[in-house]
Amino acid sequence: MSSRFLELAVVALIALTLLGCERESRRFSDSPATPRGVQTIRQSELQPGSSIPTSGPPSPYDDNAYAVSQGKQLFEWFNCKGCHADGGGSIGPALMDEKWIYGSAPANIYATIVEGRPNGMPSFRDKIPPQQVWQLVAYVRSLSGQLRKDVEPSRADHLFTRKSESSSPKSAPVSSSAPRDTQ
Amino acid sequence: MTPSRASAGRVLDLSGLATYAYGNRSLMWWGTLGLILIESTVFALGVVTYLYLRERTAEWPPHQQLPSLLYGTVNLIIMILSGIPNQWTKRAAEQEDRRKVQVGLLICLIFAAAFLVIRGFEFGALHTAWNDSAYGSIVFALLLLHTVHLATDFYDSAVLTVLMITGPISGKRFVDVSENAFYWWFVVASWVVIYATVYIVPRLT
Amino acid sequence: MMGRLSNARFRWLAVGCALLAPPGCSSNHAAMNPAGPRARSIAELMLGFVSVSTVVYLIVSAVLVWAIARRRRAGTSDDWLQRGSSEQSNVRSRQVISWATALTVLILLTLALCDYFVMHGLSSRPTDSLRILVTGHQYWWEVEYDDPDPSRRVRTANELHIPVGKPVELVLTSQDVIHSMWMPNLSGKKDLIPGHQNTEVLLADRPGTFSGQCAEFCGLQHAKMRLMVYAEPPKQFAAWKQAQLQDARNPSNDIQRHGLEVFESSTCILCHTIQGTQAAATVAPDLTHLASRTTIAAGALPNTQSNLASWILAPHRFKPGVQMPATQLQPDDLAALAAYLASLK
Amino acid sequence: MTEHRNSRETQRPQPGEEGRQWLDPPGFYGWLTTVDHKRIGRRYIVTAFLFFACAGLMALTMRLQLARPNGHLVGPDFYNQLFSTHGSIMMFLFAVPVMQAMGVYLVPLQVGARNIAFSRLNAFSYWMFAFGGIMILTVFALNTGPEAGWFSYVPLAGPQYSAGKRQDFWAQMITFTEAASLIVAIELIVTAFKLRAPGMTLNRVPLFVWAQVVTSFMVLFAMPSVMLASSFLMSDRLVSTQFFNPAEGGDALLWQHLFWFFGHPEVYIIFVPALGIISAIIGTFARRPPFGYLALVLSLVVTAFLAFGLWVHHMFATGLPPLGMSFFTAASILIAIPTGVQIFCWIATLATGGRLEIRTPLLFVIGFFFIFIIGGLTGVMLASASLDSQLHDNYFVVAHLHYVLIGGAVFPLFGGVYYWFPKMTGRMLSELAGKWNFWLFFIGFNMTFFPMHILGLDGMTRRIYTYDAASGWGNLNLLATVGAIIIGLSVVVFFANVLVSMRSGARAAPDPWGGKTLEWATQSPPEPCNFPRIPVVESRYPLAEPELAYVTGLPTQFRAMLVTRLHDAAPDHVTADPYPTIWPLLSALATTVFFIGTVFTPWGLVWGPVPVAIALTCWFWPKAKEVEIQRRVEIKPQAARPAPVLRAGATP
Repeated sequence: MSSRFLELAVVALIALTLLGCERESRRFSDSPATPRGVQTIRQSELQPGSSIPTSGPPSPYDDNAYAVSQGKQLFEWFNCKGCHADGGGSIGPALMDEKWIYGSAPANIYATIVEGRPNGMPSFRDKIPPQQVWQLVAYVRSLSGQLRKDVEPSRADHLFTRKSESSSPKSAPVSSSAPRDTQ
Repeated sequence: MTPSRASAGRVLDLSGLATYAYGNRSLMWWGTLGLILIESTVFALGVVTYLYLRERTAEWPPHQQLPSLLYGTVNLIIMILSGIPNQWTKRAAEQEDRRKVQVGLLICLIFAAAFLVIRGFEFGALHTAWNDSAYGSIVFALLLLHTVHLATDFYDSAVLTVLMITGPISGKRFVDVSENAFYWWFVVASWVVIYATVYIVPRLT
Repeated sequence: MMGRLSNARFRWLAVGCALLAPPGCSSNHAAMNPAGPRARSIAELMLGFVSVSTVVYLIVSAVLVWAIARRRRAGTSDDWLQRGSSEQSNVRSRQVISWATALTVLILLTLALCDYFVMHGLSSRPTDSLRILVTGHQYWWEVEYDDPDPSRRVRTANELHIPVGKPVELVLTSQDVIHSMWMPNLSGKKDLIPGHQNTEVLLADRPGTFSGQCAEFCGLQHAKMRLMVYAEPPKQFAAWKQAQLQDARNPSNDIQRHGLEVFESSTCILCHTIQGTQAAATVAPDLTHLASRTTIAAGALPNTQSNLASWILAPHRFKPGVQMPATQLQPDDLAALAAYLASLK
Repeated sequence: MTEHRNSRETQRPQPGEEGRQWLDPPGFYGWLTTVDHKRIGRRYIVTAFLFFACAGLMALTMRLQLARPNGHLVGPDFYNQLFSTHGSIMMFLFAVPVMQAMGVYLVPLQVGARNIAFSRLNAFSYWMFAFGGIMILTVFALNTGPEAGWFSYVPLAGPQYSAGKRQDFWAQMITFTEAASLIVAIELIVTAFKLRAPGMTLNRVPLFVWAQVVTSFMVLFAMPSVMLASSFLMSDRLVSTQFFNPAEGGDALLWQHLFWFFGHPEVYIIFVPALGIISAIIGTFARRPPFGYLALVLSLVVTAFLAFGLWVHHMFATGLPPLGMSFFTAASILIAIPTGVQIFCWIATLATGGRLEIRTPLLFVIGFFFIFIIGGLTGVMLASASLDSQLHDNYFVVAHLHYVLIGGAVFPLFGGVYYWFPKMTGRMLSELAGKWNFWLFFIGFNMTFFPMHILGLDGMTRRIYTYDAASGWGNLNLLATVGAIIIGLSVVVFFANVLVSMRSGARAAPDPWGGKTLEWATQSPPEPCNFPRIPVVESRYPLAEPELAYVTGLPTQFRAMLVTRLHDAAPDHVTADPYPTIWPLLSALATTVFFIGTVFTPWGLVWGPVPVAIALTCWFWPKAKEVEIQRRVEIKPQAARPAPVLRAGATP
């Protein structure tokens, strides 16, 4: 029995180390591909007949703390705060709640940033290189706690407007049509 | 064997020496003193950090209510009163009266438990959160530091009480009770200092 | 101590410098090659300390060597306690040591006093000085020449032009982590700390190019966060400042026009500013007069058109960890962009 | 009392009646449960030297990267981890622990005690130190090593600019090492105050013990500052407290004040024990008592006090008011005086001593003189605020800190290892290898670090992973790299000398160098109980007396240790030293899980202490058999007869 337990322990240890390594890696010359099948992304879950789930590529930076923190920096530099505030939303919709209007999959978020959306979301195609867009995608997902707690960034050296991403609870994504709740 | 020149030599016969001693004759007293020096340095630096942060901002506490005096003062009274059973237990331990020591330790535990319960309310009445601002952080840090000391000493005394009631004890166990009382005086003194820092200093504009 | 440096003392300084650092002294940004009164007073004090220390070191080593040599030839090595207790040697030792200690205290006090005077001199605030706001960022310096009239404020990056002979007051703060500005030829280093505002005075008494760099570890590219200071005669400085105030030159040929289009339609627009164009983001250095600067990327590369192109294509090849992203421009767009940027005198 | 079988790993001589109580259980279980200060002290030293070797390899990699301009051996990210981990391991996991470990091994022997006070805590301290080191090396191997330098200035090390868990592990490593160091400090103070042999009054305490006691008091008052600072950093990073957030009332300089209030005493905590080693070695090799015993002790105490008054000289460039800077300049310059007095006393001792045999321990002490005095003088330059503005945070400082730390602490430490190796292992280290080790180290050291003075004046700043050719720094950096390789060779020679001599070195007599302090009265290596019959001390150098008087009549039913009074070292009472127990190791494991748990989740702070409390309770709970014996031989304080005094007229 103990050898069985030993094997389990070793496997768990290796898994932990791999997770640790990925979280800490700093890839400077990385250029992840733009999702080829952007056109195959669906914005709405509603489909006639049997619904085919959207299957864009996974976000390459979900487990990389450095990339998510870069995403947080870019969220501020590219003035996303202007409309989305610190994630709570003002002119633009809130990003830290569980409601997703155009799909919560990484590829959906990528498409939203690159294509822009009605009601004021500008299109950043060719204005932000793919690597930075994926960093922003990872950060936006961390706003609603979709990433692992040890990857999500903690507080910024700014005014403390809400709990840090790493201490905000993980919310199950819900697709909602209304841009902003009226309740 | 030891070097040859020790064969004849004069001897100092120490048979019949005591096998334990109270107060600063015992090693445990000095160990506790060392711990107290460390902890008081930690508290002193915490208070200095509080004053450093206070001196840097114009409004202190920054855009928040002052911490309410009620629970803090009640705890101060409990803490000072707890000195009585504490001293009583210390004397009982030095007289090695196991009965009185058991009773004394139980009373001290009750005081400590009461203090911890009210400490729970105290945290609520601080009108600030640990992540609100540097003020909130240092106030929570000071209170948490003291609570940790109190909780560890509460657990320590509880184990000692159980031992005095059930366990195999010899004479030198009474020394531990006496040192535990000595450390409790430090917990009382540190609370007086932290109480003044957290509750009185922000009121001295 | 302060005063203008007479010729004689300068030679003494050069000799001291030659004694101390033969190979290092040649490069132009050594701390022992001052170009301003502040760095000079520190350099002189340094030479004073070094010479005193060298003398002290030689004396103490000589006494030690004498003590060891003397004792190696002495008698047998066993009779232990008696030698130590002989009163006569103890009294002499006690005298020698008390004299040596007194001398040490005297030397240390004089050195401390010298330092106090130099410190006093350095901390005097000049009255009418040119104010420049310098803000530290991760891995570059944002420079803004202060002026009561906002429209006359010059914004540039990584390079400072200062008039010779006129004190310049730098107001230092940081947007992210702690940096430290250090131009060895002109003055000691001063930290740029977020939430704090420090001031440092620069005064060059001879024209020249003086390089400096960040001296407080600030992250991945701390090594390539350099700063160039150009001390110029006041007339030349005024001309430069006037030129910097103008908007960017309009593109003069098709290639440059295409370069401007590429600039305004690709990733540059989100971070950089070129006054007179649509680009007005202040996250990254101001490129309005990029070509007037001799280096790009905070001193990492000389400012040539080819370097510009290779830098824009893949900044991480030169400064891995820099905040500027790699771009995916086609070769002809890239060439046009580089040509346009190289025209922004 | 269960009869422990006679284990014969290292203690060859058959213990007498008193010795039998002090034997450890045999084999590996005995190794895990021992509370013998000698076994724990030895493994403390060996572990510290292993960490020294790891950090040395990191330094070598940095030197290879900097050997030529635009080197491509390592990138900026790995270089940052290299210099941060090199600094952190050398300061927190080698320098302080190895000096305290020398104290753990030698202080009980030098004061005539049978074991260190609180011996189980001593075992716990070693395990905490070892687990802290293993943790930081493991995370370094997992690309999660610290990346903001050994003093991790905020906001770079703060939550926004250091992503991931790198700085959390650094801060937690501090908690491990500070806990271990504080425990050893308390033990050394209590051992030196209360467990001295009868007759060893305060002016007969050996200088090495004085150095360790002064260091321990510095540890008591310095370490809390860095524990507070690292806890604030971790809470800022994990639960969003605002200590260092300028936007919410925090301050980046608060970290620097808290860290350097510990930082500067820390370098004296490393240096003062080395002063004790030098006094011990010079006292023996000069064939006479060190000149000016009182001057040396007072200098130690003055150094300790001054050390707490000059931390701001690390912050001269942060724009503090000039008056404050001048005060700290004066204080920083003053501290050179007590060290100067000590150097004068040592030179006087050498000059007026007996015939000098230049053997390896003395060779390393002579090396100390030549290197440390340069470091001291450059220290005076760095102490003055105006010069520091040119010399701070560049390679001049790197040269200074290595001159005072390697010159001031590592050289005497190597001398101390050669001096006490026969006592610790019963074997002599080879003199030939010792000479090679010294000369390679001396030459390599100066080749590496003297050019750095010039590089610093030349404008080469600290912690840069590369530089371009135009800077003109290439040649001196190449010279420094060659020097570093020579240092590496010297350390290899040292480790080879130790490994070979452990087994086949010449057998050592109890007193191979003719030392006069009590540790030379025991065998090499000493019996488990050090002194079967505790000696009575009648002078400052007991082994210089014609013959030693001894104590008899101590009980043998338990591990008896004599407790003496602080002021006059008169016998006071007998105390029982604990028996070997596994609980310190288990408590250390529980505490390790608790500490690493808090790195990943704040809930670790709530649930982590539960297993620790359980382990500590089992550790504390007395065994019925032992209590039964204690009750049988118990003599209550009131019932004890007053301690007799050996006939008067003993020489001081």
